[in-house]
Amino acid sequence: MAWTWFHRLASPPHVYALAARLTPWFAWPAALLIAAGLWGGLVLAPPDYQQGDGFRILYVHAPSAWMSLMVYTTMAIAAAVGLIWRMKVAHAVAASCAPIGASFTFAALVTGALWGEPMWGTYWEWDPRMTSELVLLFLYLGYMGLRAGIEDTQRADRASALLAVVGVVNVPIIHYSVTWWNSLHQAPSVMRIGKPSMPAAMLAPLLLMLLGFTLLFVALLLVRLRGEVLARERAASWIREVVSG
Amino acid sequence: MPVEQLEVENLHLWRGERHVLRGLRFALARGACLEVCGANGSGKTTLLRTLCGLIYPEEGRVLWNGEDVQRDLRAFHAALAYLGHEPPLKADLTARENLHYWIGVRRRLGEEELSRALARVGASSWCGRRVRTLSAGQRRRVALAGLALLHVPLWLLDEPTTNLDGEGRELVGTLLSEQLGRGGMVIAAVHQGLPASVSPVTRLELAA
Amino acid sequence: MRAFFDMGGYAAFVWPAYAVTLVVVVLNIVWARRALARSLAEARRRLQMQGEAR
Amino acid sequence: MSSTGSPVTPLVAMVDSARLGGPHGLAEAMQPASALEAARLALLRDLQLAFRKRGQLLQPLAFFVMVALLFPLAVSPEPARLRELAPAVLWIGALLASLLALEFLFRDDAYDGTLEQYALSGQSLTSLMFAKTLAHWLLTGVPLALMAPVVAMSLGVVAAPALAGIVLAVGVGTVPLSLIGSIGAALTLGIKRSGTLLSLLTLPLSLPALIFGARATQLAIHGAPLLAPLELLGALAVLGITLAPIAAAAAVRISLE
Repeated sequence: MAWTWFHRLASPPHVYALAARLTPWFAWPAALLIAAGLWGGLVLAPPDYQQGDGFRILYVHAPSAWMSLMVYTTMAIAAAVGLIWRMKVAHAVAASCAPIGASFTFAALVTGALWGEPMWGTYWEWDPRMTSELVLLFLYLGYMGLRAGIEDTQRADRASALLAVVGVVNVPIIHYSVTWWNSLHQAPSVMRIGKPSMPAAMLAPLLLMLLGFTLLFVALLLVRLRGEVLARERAASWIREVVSG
Repeated sequence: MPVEQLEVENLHLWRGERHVLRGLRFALARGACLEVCGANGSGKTTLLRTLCGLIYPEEGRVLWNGEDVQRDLRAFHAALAYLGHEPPLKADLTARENLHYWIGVRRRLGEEELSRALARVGASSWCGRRVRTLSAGQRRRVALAGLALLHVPLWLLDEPTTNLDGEGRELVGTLLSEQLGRGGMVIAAVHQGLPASVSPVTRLELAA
Repeated sequence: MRAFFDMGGYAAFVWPAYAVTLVVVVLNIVWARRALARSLAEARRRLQMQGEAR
Repeated sequence: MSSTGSPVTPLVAMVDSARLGGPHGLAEAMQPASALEAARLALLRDLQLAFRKRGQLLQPLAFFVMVALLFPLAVSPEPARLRELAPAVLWIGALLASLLALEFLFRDDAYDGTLEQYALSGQSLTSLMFAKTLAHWLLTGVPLALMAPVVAMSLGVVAAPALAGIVLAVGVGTVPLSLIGSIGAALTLGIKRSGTLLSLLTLPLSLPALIFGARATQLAIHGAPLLAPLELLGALAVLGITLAPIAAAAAVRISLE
């Protein structure tokens, strides 16, 4: 059967062992890439002709914002898989994602505000991006709140998974409506991230940081995933080996 | 026509850290009654809820006429009636209104038939009162009237005789015997045992 | 060196932004490891309880 | 439910045997209720219950009026400024009032076992959830829409077309609010003190309805054509009607596990 490899792959002991083995393969490259990106972004990249050295916030803001969206998408996909195929491991992935995503959404908001003050002259601007990001933070908080509210893990998994899926359907609608609303009240955004004319010396560190953060996410996910998988297994004998080892 | 039957294969279920159902298996044919016994917390209610598909078992299957009930839950639900600890009645509606809505959602129901069912459980004189003002035993009787009105082959009952007086317990016995006599099936979780008039009864003892 | 830390006059914004991100990254690493350690301890406790029950 | 499925056929046979040999001769052949019939009864049940407990029905309305009353006191009684604030007052009031009523949407049903019976009725739980949500809208959305012009008048909006526009905007806008709320209410079933969590779940998702609704209200007050935001609200309502009951039904099933 074509499904056997899939089931083997998704079996908790296999996932646990695989996650443990793979973690360093993501963690160390992530550390290297982020270090290189920092060096490139803070030292090598020339100052922006308009924003001077202030634009360097880009190198932490953009990866954080990217994380906030990517993690949410991952969470929603894992949640949908868990809901449809009743796969515990998928629920474990979704549950692992939430705190990571929420913290980076927070970072994106703070770094965005710190960038906004010198560029727009205000920490907070009701810009569609910032507003959507704030709503995203509330979606994460709602997800974690719902999980915390339900004692039974299985029910918490399924209820929060449903919420994640509902959220992912709503995110584009929310973003569209905020953009629509924003267009009524002010001129289009002053600033665009990722101008097409960005010189290579500026772009390269950004790409390094984006890739580094993505790998960091995978590494964090793998560590958390092991814990979540353990919490969902009850009488399995492989736990004895893991725990005593 | 296939013989109507309920079959349970290797059912495993955990609630929190407790392994409640451990590889349970049994089969129930038409006209058979299963009495599920066990101490409080031994998983009687959990078993009933798993059988009717509210709880998804971690392992094992429930088969109805040879088919996994999870494949077409709605068709399976149309063939069963489940009564929980508490009669599913609205305190602010009258007994009659309650049955009108509860049973009406599932099947067409004539006023006359409704009156007859209420009369059978001795509710004619008080079926116009709000359930809030009824005693626990009276509420139980209303629920029994609803059960009889559903006309479904499989009954899953959680403690059907609690709060009932001697006469009420006899009524349960009669209703159950009728259901079995018609080729229906009954699974009842009981603490004190079913009325003696119901037979044949198979006992299933759940260990705590 | 001083110019580097001064960030062309944007030091008050650039460095806090980097600091916040760094804190978030470090906290994530600490939290993830702590969550795993907690789950392991919990699994150990559960196994012990099962052992006693038998 | 189809009448040709295998579990149904023996069921008819059973009634036959009852007619022949049963001691009480249950003569009526059993006819399952259609999905529409079931949904109609679920709707009527909620409406009848609501009218039995009128106090609960009036609470959200009283809350709505209270919120509106607070604004002039907190800001200023100047009509021009109040008119400027009116869309915000109306929408935040309506949003919170609708949220307040949500807590009752499934709570009693979960408590007395009605929800369980719905889930086991053999009927589509989705259509039953839709009926319940419709009841919620009829019991909160419609009264709020009818109350909105009164509140608007207290905020200095007097032109008749503006008031009509407000009724329309609130009436249409509360549809998506009820639908989103039904998902949130179903998800938080079985959680103690779920009020705060319920608002944390539903408010972010209600944002689009709030934006379009407030805009439509604003345009109505200024006497401008409000079709564009109304259409967007309508689109939200349609999208919600198709998707939200499915999600609410799934959430109810999860809460019963």
